[in-house]
Amino acid sequence: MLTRYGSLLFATGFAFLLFSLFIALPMGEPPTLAGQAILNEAANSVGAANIVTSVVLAYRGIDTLGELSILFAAATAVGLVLGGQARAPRPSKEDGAGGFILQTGVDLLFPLLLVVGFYIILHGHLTPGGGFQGGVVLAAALVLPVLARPEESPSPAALAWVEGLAGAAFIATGLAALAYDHAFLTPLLGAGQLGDLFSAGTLPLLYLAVGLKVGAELAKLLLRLAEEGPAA
Amino acid sequence: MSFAGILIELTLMPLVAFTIGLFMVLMMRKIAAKIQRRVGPPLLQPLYDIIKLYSKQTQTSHGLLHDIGIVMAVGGYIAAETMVPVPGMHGIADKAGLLTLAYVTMIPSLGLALGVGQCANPNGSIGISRALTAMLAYDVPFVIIIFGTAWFYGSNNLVEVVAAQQAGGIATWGVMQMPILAIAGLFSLYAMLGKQPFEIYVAPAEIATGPMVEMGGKFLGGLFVMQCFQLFTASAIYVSLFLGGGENWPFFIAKLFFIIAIPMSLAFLFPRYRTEDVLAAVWRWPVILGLAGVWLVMH
Amino acid sequence: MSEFGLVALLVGALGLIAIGIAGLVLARNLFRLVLALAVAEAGANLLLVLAGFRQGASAPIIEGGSTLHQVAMVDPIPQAMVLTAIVIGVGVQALALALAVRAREAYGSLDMDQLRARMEADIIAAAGTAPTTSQEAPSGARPLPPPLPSPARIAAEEPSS
Amino acid sequence: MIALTVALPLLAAFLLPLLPALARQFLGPLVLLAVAAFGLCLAGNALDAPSVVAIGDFRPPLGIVFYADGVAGLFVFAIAVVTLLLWPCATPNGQPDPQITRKHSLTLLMAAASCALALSGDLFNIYVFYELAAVAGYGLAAGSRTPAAQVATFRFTLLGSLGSLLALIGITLIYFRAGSLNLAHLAELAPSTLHDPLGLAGFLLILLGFGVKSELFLVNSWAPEVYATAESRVSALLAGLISKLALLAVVRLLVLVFPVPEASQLLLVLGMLGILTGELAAYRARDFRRLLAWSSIGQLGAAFVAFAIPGPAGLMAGIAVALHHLMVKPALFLLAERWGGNLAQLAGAARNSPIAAALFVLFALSLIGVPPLPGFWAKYLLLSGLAGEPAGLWWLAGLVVLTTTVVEAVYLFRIIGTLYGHQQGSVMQSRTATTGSGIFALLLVGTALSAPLLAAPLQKMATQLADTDGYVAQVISATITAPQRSGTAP
Amino acid sequence: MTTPLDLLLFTAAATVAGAFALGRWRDIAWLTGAFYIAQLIQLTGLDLPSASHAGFTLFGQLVGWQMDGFGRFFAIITVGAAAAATAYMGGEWGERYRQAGHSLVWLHGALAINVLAMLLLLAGNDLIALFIGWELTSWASFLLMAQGGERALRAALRYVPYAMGAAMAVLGGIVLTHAFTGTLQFTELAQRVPQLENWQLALMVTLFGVGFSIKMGLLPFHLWQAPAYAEAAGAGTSFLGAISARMGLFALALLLVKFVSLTRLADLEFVSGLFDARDLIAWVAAFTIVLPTFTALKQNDARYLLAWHGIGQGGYMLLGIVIGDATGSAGGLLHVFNYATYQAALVLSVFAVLHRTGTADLNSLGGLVTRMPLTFLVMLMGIIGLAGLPPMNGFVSKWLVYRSLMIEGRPLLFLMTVIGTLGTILSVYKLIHNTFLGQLRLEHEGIREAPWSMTIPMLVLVGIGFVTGVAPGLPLQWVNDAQAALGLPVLPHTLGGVESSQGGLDMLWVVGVLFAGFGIGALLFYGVGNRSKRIHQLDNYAGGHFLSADVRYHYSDHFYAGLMHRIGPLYRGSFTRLEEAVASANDTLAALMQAWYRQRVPMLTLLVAATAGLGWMVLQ
Repeated sequence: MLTRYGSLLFATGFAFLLFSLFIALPMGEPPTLAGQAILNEAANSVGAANIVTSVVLAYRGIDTLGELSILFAAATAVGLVLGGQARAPRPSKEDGAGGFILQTGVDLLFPLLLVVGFYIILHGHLTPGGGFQGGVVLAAALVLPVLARPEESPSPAALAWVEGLAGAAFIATGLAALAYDHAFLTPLLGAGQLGDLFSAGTLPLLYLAVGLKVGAELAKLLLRLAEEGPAA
Repeated sequence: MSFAGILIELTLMPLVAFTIGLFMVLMMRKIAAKIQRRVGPPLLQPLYDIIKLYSKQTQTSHGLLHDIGIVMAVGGYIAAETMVPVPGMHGIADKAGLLTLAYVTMIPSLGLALGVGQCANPNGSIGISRALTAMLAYDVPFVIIIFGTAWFYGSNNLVEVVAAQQAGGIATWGVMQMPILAIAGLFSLYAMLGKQPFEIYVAPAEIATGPMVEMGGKFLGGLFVMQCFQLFTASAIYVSLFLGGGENWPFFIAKLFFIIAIPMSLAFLFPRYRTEDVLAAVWRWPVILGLAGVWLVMH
Repeated sequence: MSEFGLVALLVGALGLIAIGIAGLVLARNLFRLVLALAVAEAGANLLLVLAGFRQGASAPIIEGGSTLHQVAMVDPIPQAMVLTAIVIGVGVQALALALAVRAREAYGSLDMDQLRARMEADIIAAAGTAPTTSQEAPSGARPLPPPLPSPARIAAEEPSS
Repeated sequence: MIALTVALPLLAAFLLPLLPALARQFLGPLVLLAVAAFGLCLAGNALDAPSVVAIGDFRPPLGIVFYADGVAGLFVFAIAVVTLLLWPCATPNGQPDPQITRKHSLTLLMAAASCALALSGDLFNIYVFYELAAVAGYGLAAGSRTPAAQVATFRFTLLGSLGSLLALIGITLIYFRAGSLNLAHLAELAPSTLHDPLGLAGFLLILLGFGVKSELFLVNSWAPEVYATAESRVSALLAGLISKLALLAVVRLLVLVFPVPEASQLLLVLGMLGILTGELAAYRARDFRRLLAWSSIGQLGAAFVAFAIPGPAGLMAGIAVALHHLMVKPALFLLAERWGGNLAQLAGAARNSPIAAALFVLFALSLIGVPPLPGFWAKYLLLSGLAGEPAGLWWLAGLVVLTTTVVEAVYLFRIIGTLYGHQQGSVMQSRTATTGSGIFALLLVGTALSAPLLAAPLQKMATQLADTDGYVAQVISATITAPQRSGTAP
Repeated sequence: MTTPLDLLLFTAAATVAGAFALGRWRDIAWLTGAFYIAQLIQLTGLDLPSASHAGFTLFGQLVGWQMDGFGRFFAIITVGAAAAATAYMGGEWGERYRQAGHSLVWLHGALAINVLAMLLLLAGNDLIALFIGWELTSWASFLLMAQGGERALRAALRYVPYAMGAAMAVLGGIVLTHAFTGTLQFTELAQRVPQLENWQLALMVTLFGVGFSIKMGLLPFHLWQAPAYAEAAGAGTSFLGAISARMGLFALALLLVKFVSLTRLADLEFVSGLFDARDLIAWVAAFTIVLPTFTALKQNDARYLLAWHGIGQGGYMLLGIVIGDATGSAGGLLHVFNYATYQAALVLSVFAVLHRTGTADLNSLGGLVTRMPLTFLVMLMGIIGLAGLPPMNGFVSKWLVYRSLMIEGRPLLFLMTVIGTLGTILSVYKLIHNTFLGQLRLEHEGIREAPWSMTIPMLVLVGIGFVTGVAPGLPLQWVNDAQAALGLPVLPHTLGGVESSQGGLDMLWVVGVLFAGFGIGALLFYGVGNRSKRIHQLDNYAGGHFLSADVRYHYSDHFYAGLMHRIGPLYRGSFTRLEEAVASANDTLAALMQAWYRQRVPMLTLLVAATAGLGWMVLQ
């Protein structure tokens, strides 16, 4: 009892103390030293209309690489924890399969989701969205059919190839800059015309890699968790 | 002093000491007899006793160490008394000093202890255990006194101590200058002599004379000789520390006998102390007096 | 957005954090713990976005191909950071869920206290040591030798001043 | 080259599952060898002058920089070497491990993240790679696949995530206040903006967050559970390597941005309590792995205390303590792999495995700080650093270090007594473990013998690490030398 | 270009290497023995001070070695003790040790390591070098203690917390010294330390003092020593007993006399004008004489008895040095040498008895004088030395200490020393009585004298003890060098002792007269009266007892019953209880800490910590 109220008290106190700290800050007028500088020059030097994308893939590209690695690490770790081989028997077709509505809906949605996913990925440097968001949509596209027809899940090996190669492609793009005497992860191919699909140099390519990787990774994660039927 | 002179003194001193010691034994026995309303032994009885013991037919030895124990006991005291200056002779007093003297007087006890131990008689061992405990008891006030006098006279050298006392007649005697220490010293001397009531280590009825239980013939004779030297040495030390030492022989001898007479006169007044009581008796008043005396001397 | 709205958002973010943390501390069910973590992370992310918010500014996307932007834009860096933080959170939560699944399979429970007790027991069994309960005797060999036969015991006796 | 130390292991980790079996075995070690070589080069170059690379060629306050000074180079080298020595064993119990590729991948990811932690000059980037190391660590810790390990890892994951959350809030606070994430930029801004309760609160939250991995007192109760259940090599990696890198990140922040007494004292007090609790808890441990866990908590506490001492003296002491622990603790965990958990079963083990027992004695003596082993110099630097500070808390810390060393000696020698005792227990055998810890022992002895030669570079490194002005100047000058990105690339 | 000291250290290192490399060779003792003799020769011929080229600079500290007269004095004793122990190990004793399943290689090796470590310690020229030597010595002696069975190992483990406590106190002292003075070099310290403020000095003296005292076995840190030394293997015990603990004395003297200086020490007053640090140390030394000596009195194991006396004798040495005048310091230092000779001999003789009879229990022996006369002789001369009676050397050094206490006017300290000596006499008599005198046990009828490999080293040791007792001028040469190196006044001496108008000491005469007295006694005994007849040991007077003459009855247990009746209640075991209290407090704390790491919800801690920290930051 004491622990319970004490914990609540402390959680509230913690929030309150944080509040008293944050409220002292200029809410709505942050200093934005680095941010403003980026806003000022990103369009020229990177060429992506979506400045967040410039930040994600160019200015803080290595953060994104780390982030991809974390996702990869999480997927690998989940694989390690849950084991390589199927441990629980797959649910049989009868009790696992979705009904007619689900199956038809999935058939309709699957291509749509794929298209939307790739659209979001490829327009990441222009409009809100990007590799992560698109990747999630792709993952959804890959996982939905499994709900409808559990026996027809995508091949894990193929997903592994996609995620590995996509990650490698991201790094390779970064390393390519070294060949041109630039630092690691420097965007290549020029900035292009702001707002064009083919602008912002290698950024769309990077986002494609990110999208594929995220999609494959998430799909793998979800599938792996879904593999678990009611445990014996 | 020349080397030869010292040698001559060293030869003479034991002889003198032995003679005086014999008479001291006689006096002790006389005093005891007087107190007990007896006649007491004749003049040469102590000497006769020794001769008798040496000339006994049966002399049983329990081994070499038994013999060596007697040799060490006698020899130790012979050596010890040469470290106490007597009128006209300093022996090696200025080469050894009070401290050395105090420790040399422990050699005979050790020798005796070894000899008794070799006899393999448990009574003897018990007696030695008690004797050593008694030594632990009476040496504590004794060294306090040694410290006090040595501090007072600024010297560890008995020759100088004696000279300083003789400088101003009776007024500069130790007993006048350090009366409390002198009283403590008398206690200590009393216990050191091992007479009643401090003779628990002999305890004839209980442990059959303790250390002496296996001593017969010349072994016992040797101990008698030792006793003569012991009486002389102990009293001479006291006289040298507190009674002005020896200006000349008559005075010196008188002082020696006087000193031995005191404890002997008191000896029969008290019942025998048990071992732990010896410790209690000697560690209480003599030590307190001694420390008080030292404090007075040093302030 | 009004000053009040900002403060409300701040309170909301911090409230999410507080709820999440309280959940983390109090919940015993593994799945709820993961959920609590997700809630708290949402709060933190909201806080991060707030840190980049500027009064009256637009989203940092240049419209119409113009490199001149008179309109103020919000700070893009926190937005990128939030993106990263969300993905990190997803990864960690997935891993935690996987662990929860396995733990339930092995021990048949999702209750943290029970699982912890089982874990302790397993650790002790694996090491082969005696269980460490609070009533235990002082640990095995201590530097002080146990009472030995006579010599040592007597050695230990001391006259004290 | 600086970025390669991170990029190569990541690349290898991504590709590892796709490669044929033969290549899988060699790719990881090869990459690590390359990283080790890079690390040596970096450390060597940095002794002349630290080098900076702006990732993506963006000028520092905008982009992310990697800053390679001597310490960073040294740690990159150490990461590669230690990871190589602790490379997951393909046949742990004689049978091939089906999960080995995943473990190798995670290990490589962990190495990459560690390198990035050592090099990174950006607060959020540090956070990201800290998380990468953490997630890889969770995965590896659960890798022994026993239920107990999974529960322990779950608890570890939750605690670590909560820590990260706090760190993120802290970063938010700092960014909100200062408007930048670059450490050099923050260092310039700090005196006017961050040296107030708000900035310090940010530091506190980051400290607690990163403290989870660096076994900081208050947030380290995961360590005994995880180390007791994870594979010994993983424990060795976590205790030996990851904890140091998390610590290094905190230290960079402390030195560059928060060189204020409050921050130092926070580190000092927590470190001190860490030493006390760790060493005392280890005193009663009956299980070898938990003993090592508690002992490493104590050692890291000592490192925290050392880094709390302001100025190069403290940094040098901290580096020495950290490096020493880096050499000793993994080796001891390797011995634990050989010997199993129960201390009582070690009785008479010296007869079965004399070399392992001798190695244990060597490491124990170094841990205690017996000259001329390196542990002594580390302890000496730590203590003389503390003694050089004014009396009070600092000397109390010195006292704590001294007294707990006695406790440490008692429990370590108790084990030595058991090892060489006359009873007979049963211990398992494993040759590779002895080889691994033997190499560590050689390193240790080599360090002892070459101590006079190593002292000067170490001093230089500490000076560099302490040199905030130099750091700022170096990073800002990278702005000038780096070609500006304005659409010039082909 | 190697200096003599380099050569010496090299020889010592070569001894270690040789002992381990050729340890399995049967006659290894000859080799190591020869090496020790070589070291001894080098030592006696060493030019003072002799520096070593070995050395290095680390973190701004110059670490180097240089041996002066003070170090050499201890070094000679060290190497000599090692040589005697090695000779003892070389023959039958070592063979038996090996057959019992112990490792003779390790025993030789540990001994050689000890010597090397001690030489490094003694030759240290700065605090780091001193500390290196200190630690090496500690662990080397641990190694030596642990040789020889389970009990030895246990006792050695008990030593660990003490050794480590000592090391850490010293290390703490070193870093503080560095913080205060900025140097660790001996020469500079000697100038700068006395200029420190009182509180700094007090802190330094406390830390170093505690550290060095532990090694030396000063009260109240003495409990480890007796079991650790007594349970070690025989030759090891003799070496440990003879010199090992004196390293603490060496360092303490270095600190108190050379760095702090005794006059400066007297400035550290506790009660203004009445009691200062110097008095405190002197009193600690005095209690170290008395209490362990009386503990020794109660021991029933000969090895423990001697080990406890070893602790007590250390008090004389320290007391003499702290008194600090020419006489006292010479006495304290000389006692180190003297003590080493007779303690080594005594321990070896006890182990000779143990070798033959299989026991050192004082209640299971007796009457061995007829069976092992040479060993008896060794023990007899040894106990005379230990008790501090003429003519052995122990008397001379104690005499010097007593004398200086008299000159300085310290009656209570003087009394303590004498009580210690008296207690020693009682205790050693019990030792020799229960071992060699009294009745021979039936199972010991067939005992033979110890082999020559054991008796010769013992005899040589007591021979040295006797010769240096008769002519103390011989070792006083070295003592004078040591005094000069420490900056103490040098005691002028003659071959026979000390000349002084206030009462000197001439041992040549004293011993001469003593033996003349013995001669007269012998003449009186053997020359006069009938020849005595040897009778069987048990043919004695039962004193009214109903025992028949062949019943064995040896008075050994509870030997000083009367004394114990009086002082027995004073033995309260306070120090043991103190030690146990510390240990169990530590245990309890450790349990608490473990409980901390078994938290149910670690997140709560994190939350509380974060909240508290934030609160602190916000409220600041």
